[in-house]
Amino acid sequence: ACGEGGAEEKTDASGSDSGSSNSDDVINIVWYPNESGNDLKASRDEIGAIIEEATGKTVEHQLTTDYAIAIETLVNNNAALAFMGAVGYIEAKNGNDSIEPVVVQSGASGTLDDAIYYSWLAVDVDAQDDFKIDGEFSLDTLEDKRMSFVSNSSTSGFVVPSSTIIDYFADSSDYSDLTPEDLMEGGSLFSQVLFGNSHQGSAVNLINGNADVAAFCDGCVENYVEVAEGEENTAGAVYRVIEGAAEPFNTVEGEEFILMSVTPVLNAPIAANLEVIGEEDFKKVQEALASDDTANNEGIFVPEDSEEKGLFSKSDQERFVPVEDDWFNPIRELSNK
Amino acid sequence: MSEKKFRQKKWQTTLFFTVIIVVTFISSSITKFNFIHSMTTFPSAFTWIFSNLMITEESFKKLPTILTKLNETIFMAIAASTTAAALSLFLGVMGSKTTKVNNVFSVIARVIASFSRNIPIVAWALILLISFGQNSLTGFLALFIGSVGFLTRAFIESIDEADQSSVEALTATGATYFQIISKAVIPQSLPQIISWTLFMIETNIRSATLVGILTGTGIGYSFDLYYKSMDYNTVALITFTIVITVILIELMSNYIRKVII
Amino acid sequence: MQYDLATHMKRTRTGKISLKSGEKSEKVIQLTVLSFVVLTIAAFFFFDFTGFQFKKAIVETAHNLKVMFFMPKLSHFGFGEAIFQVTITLGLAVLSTILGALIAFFLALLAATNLSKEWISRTVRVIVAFIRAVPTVLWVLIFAISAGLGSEAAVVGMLFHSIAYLVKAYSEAFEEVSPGIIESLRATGSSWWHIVKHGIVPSTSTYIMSWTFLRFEINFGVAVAMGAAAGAGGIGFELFMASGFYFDLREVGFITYAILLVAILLEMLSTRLKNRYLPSEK
Amino acid sequence: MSLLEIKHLNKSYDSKTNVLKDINFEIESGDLVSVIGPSGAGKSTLLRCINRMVNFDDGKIIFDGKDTTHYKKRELRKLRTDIGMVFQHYNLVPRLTVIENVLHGRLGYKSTIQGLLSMFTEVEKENAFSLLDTLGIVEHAYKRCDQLSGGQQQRVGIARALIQNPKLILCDEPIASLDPNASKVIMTYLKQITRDMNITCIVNLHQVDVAREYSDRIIALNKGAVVFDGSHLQLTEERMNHVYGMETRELITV
Amino acid sequence: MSLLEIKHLNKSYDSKTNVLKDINFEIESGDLVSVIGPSGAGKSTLLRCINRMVNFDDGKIIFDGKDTTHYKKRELRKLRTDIGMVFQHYNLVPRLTVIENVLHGRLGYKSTIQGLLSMFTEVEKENAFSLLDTLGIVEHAYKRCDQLSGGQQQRVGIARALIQNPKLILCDEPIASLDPNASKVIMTYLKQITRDMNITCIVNLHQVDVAREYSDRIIALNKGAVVFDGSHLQLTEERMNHVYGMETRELITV
Ligand SMILES: Nc1ncnc2c1ncn2[C@@H]1O[C@H](COP(=O)(O)OP(=O)(O)OP(=O)(O)O)[C@@H](O)[C@H]1O
Ligand SMILES: Nc1ncnc2c1ncn2[C@@H]1O[C@H](COP(=O)(O)OP(=O)(O)OP(=O)(O)O)[C@@H](O)[C@H]1O
Ligand SMILES: [Mg+2]
Ligand SMILES: [Mg+2]
Repeated sequence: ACGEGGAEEKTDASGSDSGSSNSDDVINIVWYPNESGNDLKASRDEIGAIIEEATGKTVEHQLTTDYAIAIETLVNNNAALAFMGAVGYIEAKNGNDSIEPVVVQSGASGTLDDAIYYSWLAVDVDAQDDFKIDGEFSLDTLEDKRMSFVSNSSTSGFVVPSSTIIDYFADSSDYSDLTPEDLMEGGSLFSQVLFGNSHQGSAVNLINGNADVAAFCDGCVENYVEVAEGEENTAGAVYRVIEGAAEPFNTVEGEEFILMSVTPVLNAPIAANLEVIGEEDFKKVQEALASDDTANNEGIFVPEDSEEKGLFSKSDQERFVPVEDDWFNPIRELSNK
Repeated sequence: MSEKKFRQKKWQTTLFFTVIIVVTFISSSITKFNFIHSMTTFPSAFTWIFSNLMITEESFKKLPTILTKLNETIFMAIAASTTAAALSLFLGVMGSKTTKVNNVFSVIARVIASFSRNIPIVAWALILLISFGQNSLTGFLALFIGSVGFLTRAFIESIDEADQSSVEALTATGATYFQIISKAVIPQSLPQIISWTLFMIETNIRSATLVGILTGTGIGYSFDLYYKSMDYNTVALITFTIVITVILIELMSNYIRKVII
Repeated sequence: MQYDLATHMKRTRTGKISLKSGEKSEKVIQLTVLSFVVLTIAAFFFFDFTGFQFKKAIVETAHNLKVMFFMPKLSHFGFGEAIFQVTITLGLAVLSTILGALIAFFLALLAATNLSKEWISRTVRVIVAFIRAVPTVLWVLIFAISAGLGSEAAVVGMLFHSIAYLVKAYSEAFEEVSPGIIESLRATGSSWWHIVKHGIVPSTSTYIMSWTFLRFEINFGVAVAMGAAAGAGGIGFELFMASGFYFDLREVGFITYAILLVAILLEMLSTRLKNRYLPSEK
Repeated sequence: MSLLEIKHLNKSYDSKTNVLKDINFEIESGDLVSVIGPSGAGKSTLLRCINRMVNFDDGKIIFDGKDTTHYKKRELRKLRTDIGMVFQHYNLVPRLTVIENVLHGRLGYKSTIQGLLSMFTEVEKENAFSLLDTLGIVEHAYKRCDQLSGGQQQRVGIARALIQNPKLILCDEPIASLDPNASKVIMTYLKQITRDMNITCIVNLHQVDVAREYSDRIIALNKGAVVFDGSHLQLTEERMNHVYGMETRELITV
Repeated sequence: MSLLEIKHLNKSYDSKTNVLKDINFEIESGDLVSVIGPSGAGKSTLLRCINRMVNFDDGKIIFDGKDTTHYKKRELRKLRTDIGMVFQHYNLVPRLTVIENVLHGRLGYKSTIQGLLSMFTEVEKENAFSLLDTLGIVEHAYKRCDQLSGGQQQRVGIARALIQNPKLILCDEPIASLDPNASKVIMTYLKQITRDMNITCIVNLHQVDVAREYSDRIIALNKGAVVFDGSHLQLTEERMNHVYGMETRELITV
């Protein structure tokens, strides 16, 4: 008799009654910490509503405080859907073969061709000269610096930048056998390594001066910063925190940072565990998410000039596009190295 | 006690258990806790443990780094406990109703203790992380503050329990306040004080994992790191080292406790 | 006369008259205190101070504390929601304490040397010591991963330590029951369960209650952290978000006050209950 | 027929020393027998062998015509309900009321479930009250035991033993913690029981004077062996010295 | 000249009842004076007024020719070093050794720092040992106090008072927790001190017989007032009844 009344209550922050995750009329969606904030609640609920409508089942949101838990929840059949990074998806797929991608967010063109975002390595504008050799940004300068990543399961916040760095140093004699583990802890290449636990957190580490270099992605901070100088998503571009930026940037309005390295990354998928959701519902969800209605839902794809905050922003033709597992092979190769 | 009171006691017992049961039901409905489901989680949890949490040879290679971190944690726990004990001893003497100098100090000491004890260590860790950044000192401070709260309460009780008669006797010889504290009160409470400090070290090593996760220091940081990279074999190794350490320290402090009391 | 006396005096190496008994317990105390001091000093040398700037840290801490404690404010959720989240945390603590107490009671009967067989008692103790040594976080994470996010993972994970802690406390209380009471009941022909019900429980109910209350207070603190980690929510999740994601010190301040308030109320309640219903026997 | 017969009883706790050595005696129904002897002589051990609270190594104990030597669990519980025991430190459950403590004496007659649910019959309760009345402490029936004086607590202990309807009561130094007045009340009461209810009493005592005054028979132990067995008239000064040894007597007067 | 002079002493803990009412007496150097009286008569309070462990409301206490009534802090400490005190429950620090406890008597002569660092001179230590020797417990000097018998502990208490070099020793029921033998030793020793060292002793006692035997003078209190003051010869049966009241005496014999 304990634990009744879970189904009709949908309080975001309280997670959900996973007791019913195995029962047939509930679909659990796991969200990464990045998307677990109260400010994105409306957006999450919109997606939930679409899925509820498509499948006729109740959707429950599960909010997490770390990446690993989110991934494992999907792997261990304790959730049907998860919005996760590309690397997270690949790890999940390794752990459980019945996990498949449902959709990814397209690029501005509305197709998969530009379904990418960018992983940045950013440094303080005033300290940029410390990272330049002969006037050019060089990764050689990273030695003994204080580094901030997002989390070691983050695609653009760890896996991509760390493999970029390892590739770069592979030719150097001192650091030729650098491993991703070495980059997780201070002492080998970096003097200290911090984890911000979110892209915002990593960025704040840099702006606060707790780190010299920080890795984070463009999309995750686009609500808070604007280009001050140079061309978007290119090395040397300077970004400034906008006036009236929401937390956590509210204390650092007007501060600037400069990009020293920019790497494109595949967009994050919504993934499903087929064992849990079933073939039939999988199709329904995929269809519903990829529909024009969803693409035009301003709660999910928030117009760029809107005040509202949402999971995705819309500048042109952005929408959800169905994908196959193969599409992630480039990232898979990166993390296999 | 009349028969009426006797019945009243029985009635109170019944009421007590009813309250417990009602509270349990309310709690499970608020937290959406399903008792049956929680029982069924055990098999899957233990299957998971046995299929994932295995120490492999490869994870063994990481032992040196792990031990360094463990070392940091142990020192952090000890330093936090002893420095906290020193401060708490002072606060305890101030706060105890038998040795207090005056009510103002006594209230201040108790308020400090209450504040540091009742704000959970998690909260302290997160608060300190914001200001101090990610280093040993943050972890140390988080443990320190929690320890001060707990130890002050424990010390106040130990000092209250100390036999007051010798305090009276020393006053009668013309001894000063500090002489009385150091000659009559401390010697009596010292075994208790040491015993609580040892207990605090044990507790702090346990909480160091959590505090480490939150503040990115010591063994908790390694734990978090490997856990997040889903390298469960190394997680198992780390856990194993923690378990060994905690048990060793527990054995050691049990021994000391037995000898000194 | 004086010569006689000297035979009773101990002298230190410097020839002064010693005052200490030189008992083992005293030596152990001295040694323990000494090692505390040495290890603490050593600890500060071992610490990794990377990224720590003393002045900046102090100034910032002072500022942050000021913002937190003097300007608390909720910005991401309302007051009602805050209360609801606190009750969730309380609920988790209640469940893990009550279930833990129930299970621990029976295990403690097995662990108490005066009620149980030597080998059973030892086995239970070893298992309990092991469980206590594994960090709570790991238990919670294991259950969250394998059994899914939610209150079950949080409660079951917290249950392990609650049980281990209470088994230790209860069994020690049971062992303190005077052997005479057990013997006298045995002499009337009582069975083992009779002895437990009529001898052990009435003699130890005070201790059982106060240890359980104490654990409840502890569990509230643990539930703040574990509720969030296990995806069961609670005020800890809001705290995590406020400090880790929004860096909203004012909200952190508010949440801290909320937690502090509840914790102090709990402490007052437990002291009250103890004084009212369980007058100490001293 | 004798109620209790002890034959060649031997007992050692560790294999080194024999605490009881070849004890032999019989006790008739309705006697009050005192057991005296120096500290460590084995008096308590002897009593505990009789109701089998400790096991003995060798010999036989025949109680009420039945050899109890090989009794196990259930039979042992039955045996113990027939033998009441009264302790030096009363051994009451301090937080419970007098009447609850007295009723503990009935637990031996209950199944586990009945005992757990405290299912005592009205008759049992009435008996308990009338026993308390006879012992003069009925007005304290609902008091907690830790609120009573030593003498009162000992009477509760006796009531607990009596409500078992025992054939034999074993008392291990029942008056050692009591003041002279209370001691007198207790001993008089024990004497009365043996006389009026035909219950046999074996009482361990340190006070030889008391033993002389109240008992029908005195058994003296020294180092585990019976060194005297007879009426108080036969216990001469010389035999006393034999029981306690010269040194011991001196020690006592210091 | 008298060592101690008490004039019109009045004391109340709460404003309602006077615990001491207009007490007047003088005590000569080297006397052993017993204070008797029923429980609650104010004996302990009287003693504690003399060394100012409690403050009194009204009256004067003149010690060694100086009026101590308005003494504060430093003077008070000085006063207390001149007055030793011996307690019913010995009031030793249980975990410390005998010798440490004895040396506590010297703390009144030390600055805070000296005391904290346990800076006792060799002479002080030797004195402590020879005191213990006189009291017959020097072989226990390095034992922890909680390992001693009551009589031995009380002697430690006396040693602590004596090492203060006091002019006056106050004893609050020094033998109440002791067996007759130990009591005898303690009382004899107190008598000896007054005689040999010319130290004055004021002893609170419940045992009238002991008071009669040892003291030079007996003062009896009842309800805070002096009801008898004279030698033991003057303390007739009738006056005793006046001191304790009929009812009280009866109560004692129960
Ligand atoms: N449980 C035990 N384990 C080992 N030895 C025991 C135990 N109980 C008693 N003994 C030993 O057995 C001997 C007899 O003890 P017992 O208690 O029967 O003596 P007693 O005559 O009752 O003495 P007392 O007058 O002091 O009560 C003693 O040497 C004692 O040390
Ligand atoms: N600290 C105190 N506060 C209030 N009242 C007190 C205090 N100490 C003693 N009294 C009261 O003062 C009265 C005298 O107490 P005091 O201890 O001096 O009596 P006494 O003659 O020493 O008795 P006893 O023989 O029992 O030791 C008693 O009524 C007692 O209740
Ligand atoms: Mg005995
Ligand atoms: Mg008194």
